[in-house]
Amino acid sequence: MTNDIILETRNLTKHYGGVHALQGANFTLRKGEHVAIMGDNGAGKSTFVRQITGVEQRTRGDVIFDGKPVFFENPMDARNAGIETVFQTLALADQLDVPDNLFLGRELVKFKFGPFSILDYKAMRERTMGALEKTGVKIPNIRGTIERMSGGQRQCVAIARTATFHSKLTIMDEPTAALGVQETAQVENIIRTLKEAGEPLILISHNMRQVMDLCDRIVVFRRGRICANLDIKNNDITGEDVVAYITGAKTQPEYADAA
Amino acid sequence: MTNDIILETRNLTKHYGGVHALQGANFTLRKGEHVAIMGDNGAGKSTFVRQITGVEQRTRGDVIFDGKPVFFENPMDARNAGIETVFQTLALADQLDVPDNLFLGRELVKFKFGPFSILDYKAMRERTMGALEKTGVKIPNIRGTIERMSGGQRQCVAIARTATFHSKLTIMDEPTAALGVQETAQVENIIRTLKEAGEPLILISHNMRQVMDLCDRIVVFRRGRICANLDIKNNDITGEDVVAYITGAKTQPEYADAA
Amino acid sequence: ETIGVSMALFDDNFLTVLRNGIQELADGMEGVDVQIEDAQNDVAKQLDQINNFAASGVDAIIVNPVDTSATEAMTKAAADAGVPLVYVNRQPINVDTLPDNQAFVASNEIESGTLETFEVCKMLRAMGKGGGAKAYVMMGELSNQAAVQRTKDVEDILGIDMCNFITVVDQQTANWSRDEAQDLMTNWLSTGEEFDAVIANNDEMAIGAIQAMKAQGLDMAEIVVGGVDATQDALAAMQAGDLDVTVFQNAAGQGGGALDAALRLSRGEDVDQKVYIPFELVTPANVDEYTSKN
Amino acid sequence: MSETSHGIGGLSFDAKKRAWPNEMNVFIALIAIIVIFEILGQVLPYMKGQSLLFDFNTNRDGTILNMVRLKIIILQVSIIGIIAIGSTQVIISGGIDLSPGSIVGLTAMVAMSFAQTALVNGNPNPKAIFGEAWMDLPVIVPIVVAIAVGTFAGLVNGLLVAYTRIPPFIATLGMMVAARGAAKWWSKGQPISFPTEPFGAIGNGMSGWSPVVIFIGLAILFHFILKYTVYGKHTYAIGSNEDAARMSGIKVDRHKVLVYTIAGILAGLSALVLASKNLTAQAGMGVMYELDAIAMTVIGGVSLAGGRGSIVGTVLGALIFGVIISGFTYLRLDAYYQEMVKGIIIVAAVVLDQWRRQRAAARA
Amino acid sequence: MSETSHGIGGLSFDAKKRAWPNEMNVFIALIAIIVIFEILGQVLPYMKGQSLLFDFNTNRDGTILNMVRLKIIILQVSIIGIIAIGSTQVIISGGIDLSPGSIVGLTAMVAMSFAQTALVNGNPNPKAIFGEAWMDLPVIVPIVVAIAVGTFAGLVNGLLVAYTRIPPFIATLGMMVAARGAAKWWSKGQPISFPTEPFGAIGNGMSGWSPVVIFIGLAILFHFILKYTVYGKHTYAIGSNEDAARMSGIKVDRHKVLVYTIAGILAGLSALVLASKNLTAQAGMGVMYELDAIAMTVIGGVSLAGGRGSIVGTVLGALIFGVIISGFTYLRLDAYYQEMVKGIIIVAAVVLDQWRRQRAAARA
Ligand SMILES: Nc1ncnc2c1ncn2[C@@H]1O[C@H](COP(=O)(O)OP(=O)(O)OP(=O)(O)O)[C@@H](O)[C@H]1O
Ligand SMILES: Nc1ncnc2c1ncn2[C@@H]1O[C@H](COP(=O)(O)OP(=O)(O)OP(=O)(O)O)[C@@H](O)[C@H]1O
Ligand SMILES: [Mg+2]
Ligand SMILES: [Mg+2]
Repeated sequence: MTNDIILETRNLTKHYGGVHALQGANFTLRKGEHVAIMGDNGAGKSTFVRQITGVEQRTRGDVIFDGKPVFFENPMDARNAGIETVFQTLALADQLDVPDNLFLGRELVKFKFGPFSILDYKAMRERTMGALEKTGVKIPNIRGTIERMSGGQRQCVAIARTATFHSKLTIMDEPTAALGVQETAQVENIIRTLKEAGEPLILISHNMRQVMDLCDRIVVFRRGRICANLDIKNNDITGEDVVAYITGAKTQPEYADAA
Repeated sequence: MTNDIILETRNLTKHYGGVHALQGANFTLRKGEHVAIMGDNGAGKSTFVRQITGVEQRTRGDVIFDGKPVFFENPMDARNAGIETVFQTLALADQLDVPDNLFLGRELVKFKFGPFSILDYKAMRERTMGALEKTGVKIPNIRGTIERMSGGQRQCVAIARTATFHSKLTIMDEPTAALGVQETAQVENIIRTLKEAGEPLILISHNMRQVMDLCDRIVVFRRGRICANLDIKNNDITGEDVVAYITGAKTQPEYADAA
Repeated sequence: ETIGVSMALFDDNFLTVLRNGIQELADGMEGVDVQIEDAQNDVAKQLDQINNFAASGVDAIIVNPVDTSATEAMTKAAADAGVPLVYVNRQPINVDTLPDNQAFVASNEIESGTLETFEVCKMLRAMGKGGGAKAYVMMGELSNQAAVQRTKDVEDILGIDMCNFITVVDQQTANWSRDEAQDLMTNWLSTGEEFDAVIANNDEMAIGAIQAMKAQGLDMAEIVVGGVDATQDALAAMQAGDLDVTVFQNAAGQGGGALDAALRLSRGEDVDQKVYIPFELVTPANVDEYTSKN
Repeated sequence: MSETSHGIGGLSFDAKKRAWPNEMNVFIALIAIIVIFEILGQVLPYMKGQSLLFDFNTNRDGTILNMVRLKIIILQVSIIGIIAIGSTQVIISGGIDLSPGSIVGLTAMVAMSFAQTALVNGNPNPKAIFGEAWMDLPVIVPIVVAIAVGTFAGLVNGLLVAYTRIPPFIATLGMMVAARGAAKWWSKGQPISFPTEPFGAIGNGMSGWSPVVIFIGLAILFHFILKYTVYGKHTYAIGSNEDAARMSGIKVDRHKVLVYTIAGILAGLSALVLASKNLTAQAGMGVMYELDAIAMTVIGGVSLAGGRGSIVGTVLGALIFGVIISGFTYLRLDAYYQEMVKGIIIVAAVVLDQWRRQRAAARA
Repeated sequence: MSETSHGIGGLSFDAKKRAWPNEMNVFIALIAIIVIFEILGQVLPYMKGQSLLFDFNTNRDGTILNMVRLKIIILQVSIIGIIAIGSTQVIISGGIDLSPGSIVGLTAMVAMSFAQTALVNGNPNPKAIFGEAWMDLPVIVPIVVAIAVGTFAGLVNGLLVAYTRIPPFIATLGMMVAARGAAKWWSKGQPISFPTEPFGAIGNGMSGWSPVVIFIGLAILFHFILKYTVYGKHTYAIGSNEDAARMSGIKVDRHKVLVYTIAGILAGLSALVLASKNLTAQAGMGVMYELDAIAMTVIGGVSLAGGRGSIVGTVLGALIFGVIISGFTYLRLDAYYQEMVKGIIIVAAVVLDQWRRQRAAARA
């Protein structure tokens, strides 16, 4: 049964100077499970993701990934360990074009020679077309630089990057925030495909409908603490209930100290 | 009746090299009217806003604001003329704190002496608290720099900045994209207050419910052109109809060339 | 006793010999310490160094002035601190009003360019070019006093009757540098203009010009090249028949003289306030006397 | 504290945990360097227990401090320090200025030409640039000239940066080369000397403390301007995010012109003090001063990316330089090693600052 | 074109309207400057109809081109050009390198010490640094030494920038000061001369073309590396958005070390060519080379903000410098005006580029 858990955090805490952004987060994710994180702005959701993926170093607490305690020095370590992330800030290189961004850090090469390996531009371009189609976004010229893309186009490039590579865990921080109606539907399809493939996912979103549709469970953050863990697939939980937890009108008994 | 129109664009067009981002947009906004702009990612909505507010110079076409043709050299000209804008990119100074950002470019001073006027920090701080309360956002330390704020906190600062100052026209480009459930509700309240005060508004949003709730009219962009102008308050138009216009399943006859 | 020394520049061939002269002499004496600093050609830095020496309580200061017009403030600084001061190598502008505990051991900069140019003029005449000859002039760094002075010497000599058969085709700066001189010379060569002499403000530039001319296949016996400093490289070039004129200055002698004066002033003894050390002309005829001097 | 926490249900915020000001790091570095020198003075045998700042055989003056050394420590960085004040605001605005060293050279030459005295020891001035009528002018003339030259050069920098949108590095590099050329051209490379007495007082007055007084006075003035005026706020805003500043309605271009012009004026003032203190002006004056000024600024915690830093930091950075230079002479460090060690200390000071900041950020 | 347009219902995109490459602007600037010089040659009375690039009285060699001038135009920028190749990749990666000029000085001194010949005109070498046993070594020794010194200095720069996170401006400024100090210390300020003949051939071989061949060869190599290898792609990515590059899994720190090390190696190679071409090494060699190299780079269209630029642009920027220097001599421009005009041309070239780009962006 412990074998079943892909990610666990114990007492994960992050302080920025005097700001206690994340306090004592205990969180578990089973293999194949899709969990949503919800909460007010500034509740500590992105901070939680940054601690897991090694963007920052935690103040204290443990992260156990795939059965082993991990200390990722940087996001690359996390990615090598099998965690793919769409960050809220997207992490795109503005002056590069779409295929360059999609394959940043894992370029396809024609000829291997350490850092001086020769790039296979054609193959990367072709695979990019395929990856973008999945998100449904329209980009007039994929050889244009990212700085010329609209907000939604950028977000789709970031999502396509994550969805192109297999991973043990996918984390998406507000992936559809800037997306249009159609593109949102496509990204939700991508998430469903992950579910069918049994790949676990952490989805941060403010969109109640989306979360209710896509996820098995909702974890609610409030004031830097987890205040609820709601099994929406099995129990009878409504949007109003979730909002009550978010606003602080309700707190689950096991998280009483978050009140 | 012409007196009634606060903003009009005629044949407004913007090309970026070979990319035709906006083509022949004819748009009118009456005093007191709240109009939503919807459309796919990359449809040209933000481009439209950038041409009106002088962030960029249009390729061709006219902008008539408050009865006079205008050519804003830069966003400051537009603001001086009475257009307040929340840009999609937010336009915040990362290393400054919240009050500094709120009053950027129109600081309160204790003693006037050209550029060397002396700042009134206390007054700015007090008015900041008031402005933030309206958006419902929680910021642990308003003297912290913007770079330390979460995505939603930043967005609320940008909205507070716009809402604090009276204007002849307010433009908001996806203001609630990164906002939580509560904060979204608050910002929607701000918009309703504007409506009651008779201040006109252009709202870009991908959120169908929000648009249906708040606006009088929806203008749909597709592939850089306007393809529909839907009077939702007076006619019977559903979300499905709007989606059909967005996706291209339908086009209004008067915009046939956008098909 | 501790003597503070402020040198105008460390990475200068001639001043290095002078500096080593001071150092070696001090090393040979019992109980004499010298502390040598590099003013990096900055007059303000040099003044600060004098003040720093004063703060550290040295017994006397030797200054190789970056610029001789800046010596008034230095004289004043040392006098205010009551520390004896000796100028070396370059004659200070306030030479006639130095206080009693200050002195100088120097050469007169006007001589070097004059000796060089006059010798070039004589050689050209001897080659039978008295009817008309053309020369290029290579200047040192334009903000440097020696460069300005030596260039003026060239103009003065070419103005006298005996030498006014020489016309200057062009004069440009190569900033004391062999590399820039090479490039400058090649640029001159690319104009196709005929010429008979190259007069350079120092040996490094003269050697750069020679290298460029040789690369272009010119016969060095036909062209008179002059420099100043008598560096080892220059003497070797002269022995090889490429360089025709240079000017020697007794660096080690100046250094030794300055240290001696400084020590005596610090003990309150009497010294000659003005010691002139003349420049000496070096030509292929007497070059062998100089190969072991610098 | 109600003013620092807002809204219902926000994160808990511990207001007592105030951020440690960045200037504190620089101050600690300064103290550390002084302490190292003092220890070396006691430990190294040939130093015979000398001290950098103290004077135990109080034969020279009444105080226990070595006043001569204290004075030279700050005096020798005052002139570059004045430039560094200008560089601080340029760098905070997100720019860089490579030209002040050359502007100093040019301004010194031009201003000194209007400060010459007619008679030197009873003889006519041997370095005269203009005719008699232009000699022995009131001291205000060279001062005005210096400010005018500095203003002009800074204005050109500012106009280039603001309106052609070329990188400041290039605009000011062009000015660096051109102004140095102009300095050499002005009197064909000849130094200009023998100023009038009132002119000499600018850099030598108050028993030699006047450069220090001018530097500190300007530092206090600009500290106030940067922290408490609209000018200062806009300078930080532009350095923080130029696009945002523009979209917020700041007249970015006009502001930049002002920033570079002020830097030019400060370079002009610095030239005035320099020429007066040395009683001469030379075309080669000020070479590399810009790099020292930038180094002082960065050691003082100003970020080259713009938007961060303060005058207090820069003054502390300048003091670190002063202590190093005097410390080397006091230790009788061989000149060959001085440059190597100076390079290492510049880097070490910034590394220390960086390290302290990272630790501060990481600390709970 | 299907590969450049994607998805249903995208914007209309006119693929024929290709972006005009930035290098084109630089090329136009180069041609414009040449044309101006040619016109001045015809127009100015004292020039007597001379030409910059052509030679109408074909008495010197068979061609109509002035081969000597063509050679010197590129020869005189080859040595700084080699440095500029290194600076190009450093700047594209978002950094800056102020140290190559000093690294050149240090490397030249050290390498030359291992390239000395025992006999000069039959006498023992008067500038000997080491004993006899260290003279007349095979030419590979100084070459390896130069590469080693350059590698070491570059590596230190890279480690400082990557692992202490101090700004590259400061790390390399420290190296600039320290390496210059080391160069002076190496032989106590004495120049080192009289190399062996094979060593002299490095910078003088191929009838003097060898520096040009080395420069162009390295330029082609690095053009290829920057455009077609992972190294190049990561360099652009880091310069474009360092955080993004880090989050995307690029080993940013390791990569930066490599970038600065390569810049150091190129500075070492440049020193080798310089010392060989001049048959001497001096501690003052290479002063200010870094600024000229950066100026060439920026004139060539490389953005100091990082992420943009190319080797082709830098080579064109270097040629602009070469044409200016030769053009001044050809026009016999008074030395006192040369620097002023050079400063103006540097700025004008970049302004032109900027202006063309803005027009290109504004054009429909
Ligand atoms: N500077 C530019 N250069 C080239 N193309 C550009 C530039 N700016 C925008 N575009 C292109 O113009 C199109 C319209 O962009 P715009 O930002 O207006 O979209 P949008 O409707 O606001 O989309 P979103 O909902 O994603 O914000 C996009 O295809 C984008 O790639
Ligand atoms: N570097 C930092 N320094 C100080 N405070 C920080 C820093 N980063 C984040 N914070 C604070 O930590 C809190 C949590 O931020 P976080 O980004 O995790 O919020 P979030 O839950 O992701 O919000 P959103 O929904 O708006 O993205 C916020 O109050 C923010 O101001
Ligand atoms: Mg977040
Ligand atoms: Mg948009």
